[in-house]
Amino acid sequence: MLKILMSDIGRLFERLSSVGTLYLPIEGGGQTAFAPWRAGADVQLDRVNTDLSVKGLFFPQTEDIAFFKREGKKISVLPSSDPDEPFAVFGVRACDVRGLEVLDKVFLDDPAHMDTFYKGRRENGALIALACSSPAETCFCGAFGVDLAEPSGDVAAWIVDNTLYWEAKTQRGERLTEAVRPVMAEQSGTSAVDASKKAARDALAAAPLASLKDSLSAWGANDMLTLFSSPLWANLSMSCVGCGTCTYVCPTCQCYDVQDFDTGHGVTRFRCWDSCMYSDFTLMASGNPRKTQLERFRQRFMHKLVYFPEKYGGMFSCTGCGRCLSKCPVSMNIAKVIKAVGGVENG
Amino acid sequence: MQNVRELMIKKAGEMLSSGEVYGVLAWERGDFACDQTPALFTSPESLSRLAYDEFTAPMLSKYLINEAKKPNEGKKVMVFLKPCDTYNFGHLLSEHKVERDRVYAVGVACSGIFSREKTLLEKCLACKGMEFHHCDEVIGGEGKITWDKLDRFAGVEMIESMTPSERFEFWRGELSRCIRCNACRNVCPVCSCVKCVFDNPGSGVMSKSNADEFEENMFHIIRAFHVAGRCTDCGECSRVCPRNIPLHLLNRKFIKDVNALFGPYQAGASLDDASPLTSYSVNDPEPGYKDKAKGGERVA
Amino acid sequence: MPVESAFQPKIAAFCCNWCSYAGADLAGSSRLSYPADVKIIRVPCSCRVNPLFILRAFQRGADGVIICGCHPGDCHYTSGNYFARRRAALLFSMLDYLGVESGRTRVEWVSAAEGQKFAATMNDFAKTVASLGKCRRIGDLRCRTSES
Amino acid sequence: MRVDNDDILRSSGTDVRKCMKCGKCSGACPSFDEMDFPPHIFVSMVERGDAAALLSSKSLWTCMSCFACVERCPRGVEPANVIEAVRASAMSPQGANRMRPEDVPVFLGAAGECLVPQQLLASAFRKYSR
Amino acid sequence: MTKIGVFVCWCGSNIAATVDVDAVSEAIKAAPGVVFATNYQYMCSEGGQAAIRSAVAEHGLTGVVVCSCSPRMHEATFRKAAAGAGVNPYMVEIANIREQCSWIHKDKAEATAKAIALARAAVAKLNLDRPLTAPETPVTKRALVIGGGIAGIQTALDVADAGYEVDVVEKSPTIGGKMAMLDKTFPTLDCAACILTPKMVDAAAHEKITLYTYSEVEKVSGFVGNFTVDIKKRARSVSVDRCTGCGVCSEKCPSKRAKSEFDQGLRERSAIYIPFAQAIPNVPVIDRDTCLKFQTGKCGLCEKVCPSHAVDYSQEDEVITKQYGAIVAATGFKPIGLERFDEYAYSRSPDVVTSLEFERLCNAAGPTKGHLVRPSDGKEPKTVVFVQCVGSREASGIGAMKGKPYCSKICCMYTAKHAMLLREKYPDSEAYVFYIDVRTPGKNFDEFYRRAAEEYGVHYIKGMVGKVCDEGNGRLTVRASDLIENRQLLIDADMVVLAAAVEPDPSARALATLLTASMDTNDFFTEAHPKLRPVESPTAGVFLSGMCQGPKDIPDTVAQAGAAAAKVIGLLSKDRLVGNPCVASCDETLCNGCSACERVCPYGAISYETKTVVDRGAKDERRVASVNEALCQGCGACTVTCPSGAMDLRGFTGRQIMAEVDAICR
Repeated sequence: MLKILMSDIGRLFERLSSVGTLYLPIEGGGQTAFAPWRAGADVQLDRVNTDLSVKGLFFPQTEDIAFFKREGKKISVLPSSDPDEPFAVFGVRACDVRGLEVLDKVFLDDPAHMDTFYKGRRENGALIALACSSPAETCFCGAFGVDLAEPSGDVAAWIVDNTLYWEAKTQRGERLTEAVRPVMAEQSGTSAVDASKKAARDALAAAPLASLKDSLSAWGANDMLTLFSSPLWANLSMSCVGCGTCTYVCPTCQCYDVQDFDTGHGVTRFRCWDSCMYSDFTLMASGNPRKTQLERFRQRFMHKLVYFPEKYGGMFSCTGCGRCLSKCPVSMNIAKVIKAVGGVENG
Repeated sequence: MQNVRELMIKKAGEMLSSGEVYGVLAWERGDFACDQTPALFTSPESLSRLAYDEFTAPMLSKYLINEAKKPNEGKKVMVFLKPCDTYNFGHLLSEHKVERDRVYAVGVACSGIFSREKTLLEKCLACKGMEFHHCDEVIGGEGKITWDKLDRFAGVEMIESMTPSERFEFWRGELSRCIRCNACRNVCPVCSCVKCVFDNPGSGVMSKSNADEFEENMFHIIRAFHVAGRCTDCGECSRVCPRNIPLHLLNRKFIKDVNALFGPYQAGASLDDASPLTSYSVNDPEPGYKDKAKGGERVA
Repeated sequence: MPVESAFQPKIAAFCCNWCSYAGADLAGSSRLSYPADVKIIRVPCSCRVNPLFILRAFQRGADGVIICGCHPGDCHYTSGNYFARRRAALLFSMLDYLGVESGRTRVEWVSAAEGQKFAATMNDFAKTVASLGKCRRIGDLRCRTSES
Repeated sequence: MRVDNDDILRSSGTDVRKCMKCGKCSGACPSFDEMDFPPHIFVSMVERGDAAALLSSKSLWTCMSCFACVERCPRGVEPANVIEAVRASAMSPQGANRMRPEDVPVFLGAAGECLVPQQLLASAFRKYSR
Repeated sequence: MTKIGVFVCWCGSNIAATVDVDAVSEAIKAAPGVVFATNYQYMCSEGGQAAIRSAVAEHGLTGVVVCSCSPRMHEATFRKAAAGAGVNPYMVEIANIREQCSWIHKDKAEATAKAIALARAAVAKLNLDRPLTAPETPVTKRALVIGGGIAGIQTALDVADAGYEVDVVEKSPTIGGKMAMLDKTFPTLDCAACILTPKMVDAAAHEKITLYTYSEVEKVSGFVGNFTVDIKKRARSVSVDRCTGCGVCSEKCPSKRAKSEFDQGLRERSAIYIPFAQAIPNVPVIDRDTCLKFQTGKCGLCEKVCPSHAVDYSQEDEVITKQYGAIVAATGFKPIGLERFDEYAYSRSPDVVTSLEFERLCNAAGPTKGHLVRPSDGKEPKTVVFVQCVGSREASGIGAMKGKPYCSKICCMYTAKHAMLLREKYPDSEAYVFYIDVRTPGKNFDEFYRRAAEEYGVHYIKGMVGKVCDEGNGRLTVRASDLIENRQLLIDADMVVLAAAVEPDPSARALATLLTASMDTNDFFTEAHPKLRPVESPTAGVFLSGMCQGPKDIPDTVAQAGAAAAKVIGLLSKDRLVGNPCVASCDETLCNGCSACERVCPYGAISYETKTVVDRGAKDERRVASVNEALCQGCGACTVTCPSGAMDLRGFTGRQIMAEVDAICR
């Protein structure tokens, strides 16, 4: 384990950014999101959670796939190349790391249908995860078995009493460690961070949403069709305005749409995030298969809590990051859904 | 406010018990202080979960579009409206989105709304006033503005006083955060098109994402223009933006211009006023009036 | 590097069919020249000009957009240009507010008899837009061709 | 005495260019016979920027501010307000645009009689002593 | 997908000298949809049109772009040529490469590049064009004239003389309107009744004209060529068929305290009455508000004395529904009320009268049998003051809402007439006319005014009356200014005559709503074009006659009535109306039913209905707009005001214009 005083942390960032672009939670416009580090940037390492998840660095909101060029009446296709620029992300929380693990399932699990754009970024992006010391009131990662104090990633880091502790977890982590070793000091033993870990876990256990785990188990007791046809969906979805906020701040939502844009000198084919909450999601000639907001609303939660675990060995595609809880315009969110369908009345 | 909540529950209970309304649109309490959710209460027993306090933020008028249309044997739906939401209600009535006689509208006193961070919302700082419009009755009376009011147009004027380049940089910085989640649009009582041009592949301008910086500009300019003269300045767009974009500064620019160019106008206050962009005066000022007045803006 | 004075701005001119388009015809038959980069789009009335069209023009690389219609009071459809005037006043003010130089947008009333005015307006507008240079604040990067 | 015509136009709050020279003000004016410049000419002179000549006019002090002309004017020109604005210019050097009680004796004769119409004083207090 | 042929015209050397036409036709071949391109010396010539025909046959073209002169010049020519070749005429686009290109540019490379860009824009637009068919609707060959004054009568007579049926609806019991109340007419001083009553008789006797007096229009639906109108015939309580007009009923009627409307309240009339001797129909009507039978149930005298048993108390209002091809509004005017003009003492003194009251006092059939006397004491007036512009030409101000901002146009002339009549009747009298301006633009008008001053010795004084005081002893004191001599006058007068401003009849506002015809801020009907279409309303099939459109005198009214008739005849002479297919249409799946389009439509072409809309299987019942294609003129105002883009304009769709924008900005 290595350590560095927080007052010297700029030196660590400098080292890291020499390896590739370094992304960090940076404050801008009253918000914190992952952005390239520059000397003097307002880095926010104690904020839980960043307003946007780390998802966008690996699965950008829009991404060009191909360009169609027209010359006279001939059309040629120029595919976009896979990303191969190395980069590192510092300060990723345990929930967001889990989010990437969920995305890995979707984009990389099936070798026949590998998403090469995502793959390129995953292979070139190093994750330096940062353990949480004090969870927010909206945090409930524990419900999904995420340990906020022991994040996975290439490197795990803890901040305790103005000191950052650093521990490599993977080979890529080891390589990064070598790169930063000159500016860091050795730390023997883990006692310094152990107390902090326990405090964090205790805090999460005392957080308002700690009981969600129990509600969630009530879900498991029901079969899929019972959950699907629960009369509760009508009331739960009633308030949903059908925006994509929850989807776009979610670290695991992976749906995208493929669209063409005529630039006047050719056509760019790109993909962009889509949201199952949208009325034009999966729009076909026959319309949207889920015609009402109730169906669309239900889809999102059934997918995260039932269909996904069903397909991927019990892994939920919610990580308890809490972003949708604080961002939803009408405060309708997955926690309320888990409780209601799990048989717990709010309040 | 506790008292107001009790009065609301009492009234709602009476209306439900008597069968005069089939449901009551109100707020349901959540897990924290400020995560109350709009909900339809259909039984007097359920009303114990009704919440109303200084964190009750969402507006209910837009839900009337759907709720007031449901058959329910022709019964009305009851709705609680904050003062600023009554303008939205008026707007929806004037555009025939809601049938007045299917709604029992109850104004509820407001004392300002606080954010999750326990600060008074910008829209409340710049409160338009506490009077109610188009309501069948009012609970709790007209509230009082107990805080130092912010000039509604101070922000707009601040931007207007910048140079074009500064203005561009300002908006570039703000709008580049946009993730096109459409929260601003979908929460807006005026943006209640059955299908938005930006969702409609046939419109020729459909766009789902901020694929290019132009897209955010386009989306926000057109959205602001489409609600120009109709926007009641309820401030919901800015409140719900997950990226903290001060969208009200776009809407208020149009409101300020409308007031200055075509005469004072408050959308939703009256049911029969033609809105500024569906009416005209032969003496309207010519576009670009500002440049003539200021002299130096147009670079030529 | 291109010489700055050689910059020819792209200008989209929306002209109503009854007055301004006829005014442009008169400018043509009077052989009054104006820059070739002013290109006219015929619309039935200035009130047909949707803000979407104006933004579209800027997206696709226009450097300036001008709307021409009948003089107030002379609209073939009686009231169209009054609506157009209100819409343009608001939209152009908004574009200015967003930092798009106000010299890039204009409304001018040109009657069928004002060929001279049409040409003069286009020359003046083109000059103004040229002095502002290439429109970089509102265009769509994907639509740029020759630039890197 | 210098006088700024624009100031008069501003402080009168009226638009003298609206006058269509109908003469209804002069037809209604009870002080007409006491005036060297009757209301319509008074307005006309202000309109053409010749207010300076009015400063020494009799009309300035014979207008009783009865507002008959204001009431009757079909164009909203409000001649009495124009006259009052010129009066204000005439008086401003004496009290820095303000009328104070100590200024009143200036308008009183030896026997305490009012040298100007009483309505004028009342009117001036109302308008300038705020 | 449209198969497009592009034809580049040389226009002799007009285009070809500046534009490399070969380069244009070659370059445009690469544009999407273009299967054929060529150039030709004169496309508008027979040879050019033949080239289009043969290319259509050879290449199976479904669309044609002609790069030539302005579409204002030859669009119709090429549409016709395309139609002749079997291509839908609305699948033709013109690229204007002459007026907009070759004639204004000198540099050939520059002009050629621009011509190609313009051609590309035309191709881009044509790719999105859809074949259109001009709509046709049949025409109901009957006209409705609303208002039975001189304007309505003249229009009805002219239309009827052309052989078309005309119905006239008049709200009062008789036709004749304001002109029937006048004594003499300027500038000829012939008697109004002598020239009007023959026309009234003609109208009543005309086999093509049906008069509905004491009736009102209640409902209007439909559109140009096919209006359906509900006319409410109010109960007269007297059978028009049986009544002989003997007048016994009026004589015997015990209730005689109602003010005569016709005589401006200067006389009292009975509850059952004929407004005036020459009324048409010459049938009395029972004013139920003052009739004892209707108010108390006791009386019934008229029924008893009527020799022909025409009185029928049980009559009820009746609604008649008829079809019309055209509607003429001729609702006329009324003088404004003078209650608020306190300064003229109109409400206080009976001897202060309006000009219309003065007409009745002069008229031989009037309340004084033509003996001009003061209403208060019946004495002959010696000094009369006439005040012009009472309530006319008023702008905002303290008295803001008292009057009208416009010039009433007729007052100068009738005041001159009144002053002359006075001086003629009483040569020893004095007539004073106070004026702001004397406006006499009209044939023989100024001469008439000068005669009043020069021959009749009327005192014209430039100035205005500031106040009229009723001195109580039968004297009126008039305080006024004389601006020429810069003095104030005090006149002891016996009578004061006020030339009250005119305003549109109050019934016009409701009628405008029924007709969806627009009005200006003064409630005058607006014209379709203030200069070029002055007798048409912007609403197709609705025409304007007389004062309802703006102040005017009798000659102007009659002229306009004839003009409106000519427009009506022109419309009714057609068997079918061929419309413009480039009109707005509403995509119901997008429509929000917000009414914004309806508010901006100048033609009332948009209406709403609640219906079930099915969009890809999703059903929704809601209010949606629909466009009446016969009324829509294709301006496109609605398309921009519609936020959801439900409204689009055929031939100029949003996507088409954006395609053009894309093409020229490339």
